Amino acid sequence: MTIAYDDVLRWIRDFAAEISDNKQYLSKLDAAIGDGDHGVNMDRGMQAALGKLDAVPEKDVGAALKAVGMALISKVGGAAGPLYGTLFLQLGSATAGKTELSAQDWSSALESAVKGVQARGKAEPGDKTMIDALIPARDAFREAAEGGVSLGDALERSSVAAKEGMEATVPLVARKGRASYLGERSAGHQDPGATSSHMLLRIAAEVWKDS
Amino acid sequence: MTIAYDDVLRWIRDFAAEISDNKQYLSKLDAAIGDGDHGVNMDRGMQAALGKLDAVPEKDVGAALKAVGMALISKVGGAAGPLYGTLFLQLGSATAGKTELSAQDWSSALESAVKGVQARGKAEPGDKTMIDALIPARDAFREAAEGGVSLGDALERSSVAAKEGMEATVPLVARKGRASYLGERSAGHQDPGATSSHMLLRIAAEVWKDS
Amino acid sequence: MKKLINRPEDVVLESLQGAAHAHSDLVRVNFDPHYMVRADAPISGKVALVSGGGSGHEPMHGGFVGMGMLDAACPGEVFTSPTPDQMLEATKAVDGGAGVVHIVKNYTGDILNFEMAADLAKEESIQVEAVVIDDDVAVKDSLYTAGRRGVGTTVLAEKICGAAAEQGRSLKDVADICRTVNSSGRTMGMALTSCIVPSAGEPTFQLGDDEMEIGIGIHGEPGRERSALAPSKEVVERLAEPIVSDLPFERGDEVLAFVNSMGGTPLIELYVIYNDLVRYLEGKGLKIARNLIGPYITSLEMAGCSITLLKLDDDLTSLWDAPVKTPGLRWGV
Amino acid sequence: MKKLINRPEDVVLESLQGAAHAHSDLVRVNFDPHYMVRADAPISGKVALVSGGGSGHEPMHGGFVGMGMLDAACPGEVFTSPTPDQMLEATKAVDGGAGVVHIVKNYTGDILNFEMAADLAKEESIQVEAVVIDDDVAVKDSLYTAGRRGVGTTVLAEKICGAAAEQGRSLKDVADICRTVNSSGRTMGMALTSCIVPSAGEPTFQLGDDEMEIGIGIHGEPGRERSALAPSKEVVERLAEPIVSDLPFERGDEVLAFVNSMGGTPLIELYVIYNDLVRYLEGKGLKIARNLIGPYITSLEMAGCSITLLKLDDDLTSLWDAPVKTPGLRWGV
Ligand SMILES: Nc1ncnc2c1ncn2[C@@H]1O[C@H](COP(=O)(O)OP(=O)(O)O)[C@@H](O)[C@H]1O
Ligand SMILES: Nc1ncnc2c1ncn2[C@@H]1O[C@H](COP(=O)(O)OP(=O)(O)O)[C@@H](O)[C@H]1O
Ligand SMILES: [Mg+2]
Ligand SMILES: [Mg+2]
Ligand SMILES: [Mg+2]
Ligand SMILES: [Mg+2]
Repeated sequence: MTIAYDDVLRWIRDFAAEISDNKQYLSKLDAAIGDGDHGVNMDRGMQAALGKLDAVPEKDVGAALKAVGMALISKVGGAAGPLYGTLFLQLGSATAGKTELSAQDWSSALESAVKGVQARGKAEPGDKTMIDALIPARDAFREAAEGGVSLGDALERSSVAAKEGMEATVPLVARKGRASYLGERSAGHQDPGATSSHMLLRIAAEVWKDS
Repeated sequence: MTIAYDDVLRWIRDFAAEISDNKQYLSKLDAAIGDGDHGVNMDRGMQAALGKLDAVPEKDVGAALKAVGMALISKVGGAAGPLYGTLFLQLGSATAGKTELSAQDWSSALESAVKGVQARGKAEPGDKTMIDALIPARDAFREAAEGGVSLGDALERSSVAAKEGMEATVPLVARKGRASYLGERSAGHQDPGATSSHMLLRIAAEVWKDS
Repeated sequence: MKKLINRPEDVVLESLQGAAHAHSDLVRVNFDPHYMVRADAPISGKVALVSGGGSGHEPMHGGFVGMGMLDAACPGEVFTSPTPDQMLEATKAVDGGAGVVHIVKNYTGDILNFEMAADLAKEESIQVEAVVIDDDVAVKDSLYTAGRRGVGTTVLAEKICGAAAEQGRSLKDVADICRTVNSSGRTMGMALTSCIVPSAGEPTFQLGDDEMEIGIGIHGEPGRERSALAPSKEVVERLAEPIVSDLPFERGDEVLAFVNSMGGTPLIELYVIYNDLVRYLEGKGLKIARNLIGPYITSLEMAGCSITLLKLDDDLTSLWDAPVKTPGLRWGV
Repeated sequence: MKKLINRPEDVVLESLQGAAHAHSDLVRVNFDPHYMVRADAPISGKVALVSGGGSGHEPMHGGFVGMGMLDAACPGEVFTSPTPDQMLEATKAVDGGAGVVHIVKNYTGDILNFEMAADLAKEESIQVEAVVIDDDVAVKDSLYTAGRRGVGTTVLAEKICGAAAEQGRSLKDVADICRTVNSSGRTMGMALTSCIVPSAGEPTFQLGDDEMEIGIGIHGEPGRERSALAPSKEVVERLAEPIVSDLPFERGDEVLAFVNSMGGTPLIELYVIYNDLVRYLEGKGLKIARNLIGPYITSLEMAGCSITLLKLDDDLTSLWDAPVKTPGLRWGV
């Protein structure tokens, strides 16, 4: 009922692969309401992150997650770099020194990660950003875990909530990030950052489903 | 059996109208092997020429033709400006002071016009230029007139010869003007300057056919 | 995609290498992290100016590094803000002890990354003042958005503040002048075509043969309004009117008029636009005292233009006229 | 056709009006006939330089009128050589008694019109020396053509001869330097897209999405060879190889490298090309001692580039470095 260090690495690697496979798709979403680079940005960053993982001190989940955060900050740029960088740095701080994560560990790590992203980006729910996928995912996981469902099921509920949050960005008018410049014309398109955030949580549920 | 002053003006006006009607066509021919401006250039010049005609001293054919030449020189630019300008200036010199033209007058006027164009442009027959329409037209007119056919028929033969000369430019590889830069790729296209020269002679034959 | 490049992923690096070869008399280029500093940096006792942003806007910012303008520029990937480590290293490389002004265009990415960099620089005891440029009148309702974008006024701010720093003015003074320029300058842009981000390989947005996009930014992002093609005269009105009515310009005011190509629009057209702008501003009683016409803040190969008006006073005018020697802007020396 | 213009027939006039408004400190513009002279013309005792050609190549030639470069420029209609009356009036307006050099690009139209103008000027007792620029290595078999076209080297000749005239050199000397530049400079160009002549309203030639045209001139005329798109590195080889093998460059020679945009190709790509050119010339043992990178001799909005190499000697280098103050080129003053 715990997420092992190797599971965390598998999650990072699979997320990197998912981003790589969906690079064009994410950039296309971004082209519709932004500047068309979200997939390319995230892919550049996650590839750099993979390169850092080998140098991580053995079996420290926090160190691995921080390494990903640093790589994203120094390789992504744009809005997503500092935001995803912060997300991973906060996940790392919350799990520093741990060799495995309990449901409670993951819940509070998610908590501080989302808090960090909001502190940096100042986005509120409904602004049509990655926050719209992250907050429902965080809340769903916490409720499920507190309600005593299995870790695997809690992760699945968190993933579903992220998906709903992502889909709910479609009709929204953006109020943060580049998409906000489009005003009403931003409605009718799914937010790219919410889409990549959903991938992050979906891959977690997939990779960790038997934990 | 002579070309009256008013006929000359009608010729100039009808040529201007013909150029205007075929502006796009001539430019299109030029686009294929040059820079796509021959029709526009000639039209700008002939419109300016029309504006000068009113100021011509009464019934002086030479003065009218010179006025056209000056207008072309100062309004056309490019290769066609000096060449057509010279052509009309020479027609004008050859007919200075005349109130009407005999077949002989027209023959020697054409003679010096073609000589002037060649002196300026240094083109030989077969170089794929207006010369390829002008020389056959000049020769055909002279032969016909010397052979005693009517002025109208001689003009018609001159027009037909210009047409054949123009059509014969199609397979030629250009050796003068912009088209020459294309090398072999200039073959297969009709020369725009030869085309406008044929118009000049065809309109003469049409306008003066009952002279 | 028709571009004179090698691999899309190498465009920024190779372009920077080319600039390093071309302008070694004026600038020094550091690779990994990428930044460009003026050849004589750091200059002891002089306030340093650092800017940066996504690539694809050349000559901005790298082309504005040199005497009388920027001390350093940080190029990001195409249309992607650079990262804090670039900005930190550049800031350290040019700090002459008098502090560093970060000139930041108002985009979420640029703001966030420059914020992180400023925090890191302060930890290393470098004084940093960040000034945000947000001059794009195309963005309405700035309360409900990330705010107005930083566009054309950035070029003018970099020139004017560079001159102020060169004169030995203090960190606070240079930053204040930058704020003054920002509050006195307004821009509006339009596009005839979309650009193509190299890594994307296709146009960011689609425009019909008879359409134009009004109120675009500089990242190939669509504008607020799509409309039928119109003559220059009308385009000028639709760009200049929101500028003039946004800034409290008064009859008799002197302005700097900046007519900018988005990259694919040639100079012959910029002068047609400038000609229409002269007439338009005459009608408003405004006098163009200075001008800048050309491709200075571009969106790759996008066809289109932007108009920036900056209200001048004597200080701004003399700072504008002061010598500048950079790859992209050069006079008086 | 997507252009920021009013009526196609007014582009040249309105663009010239715009330039007249923008640069009244540097140039004076005469309308009908159209020509542009430097604000302080005529300069007594100085050899004057006059050039001109079709419009659509901006900043050339009007943007090069000013101290240290041209005394006058005559703009024709788009891609159409100007007329003798323009050239005659311009020549008279700038003659300071020391004679006038006509810098003529080798096109039938330019040659014929400048010939007529020189004849007319001589009738008015002005000494005129015409120098023809024909530097385009794309034109082979020059015996069977109108000869090589005048392209990129024209810009360099105008700068260098302008400096020589400014130093007070004689008519013969300035004309000789112009001939030296012409015989030491070679250019080759390519296009990714056709341009659109405003009055024609459609592309002069059609190019597929995966095609480029090698060996183009500057009038939207097609080149000698059409081929598949290629990376910058290969394009550079295909442009530079015929140049290097045409001029007797020797290992160790110093050159000026001029990478020019045809109008629609942005600076970021020009630097990629320049970077590849540096490597290519290194392989040939040639040293780039000076460079010029940007849109200086364009074909309206055509995407593409040209490369010009000019073999330098000490005199040419110092004339290149000499001060110049024109709307389009400015340094050292
Ligand atoms: N202030 C913000 N807070 C949270 N997320 C944001 C904010 N601004 C933008 N985003 C997210 O970033 C995504 C865009 O990322 P990306 O395209 O990589 O950066 P950029 O907009 O700089 O090109 C958006 O889809 C949105 O989800
Ligand atoms: N040397 C020459 N002698 C005679 N005619 C020529 C010569 N060079 C070009 N021409 C004619 O000029 C025509 C092109 O004229 P135009 O397009 O108006 O000028 P430009 O080539 O300067 O654009 C060609 O089709 C050809 O008939
Ligand atoms: Mg983006
Ligand atoms: Mg032509
Ligand atoms: Mg971006
Ligand atoms: Mg022409």
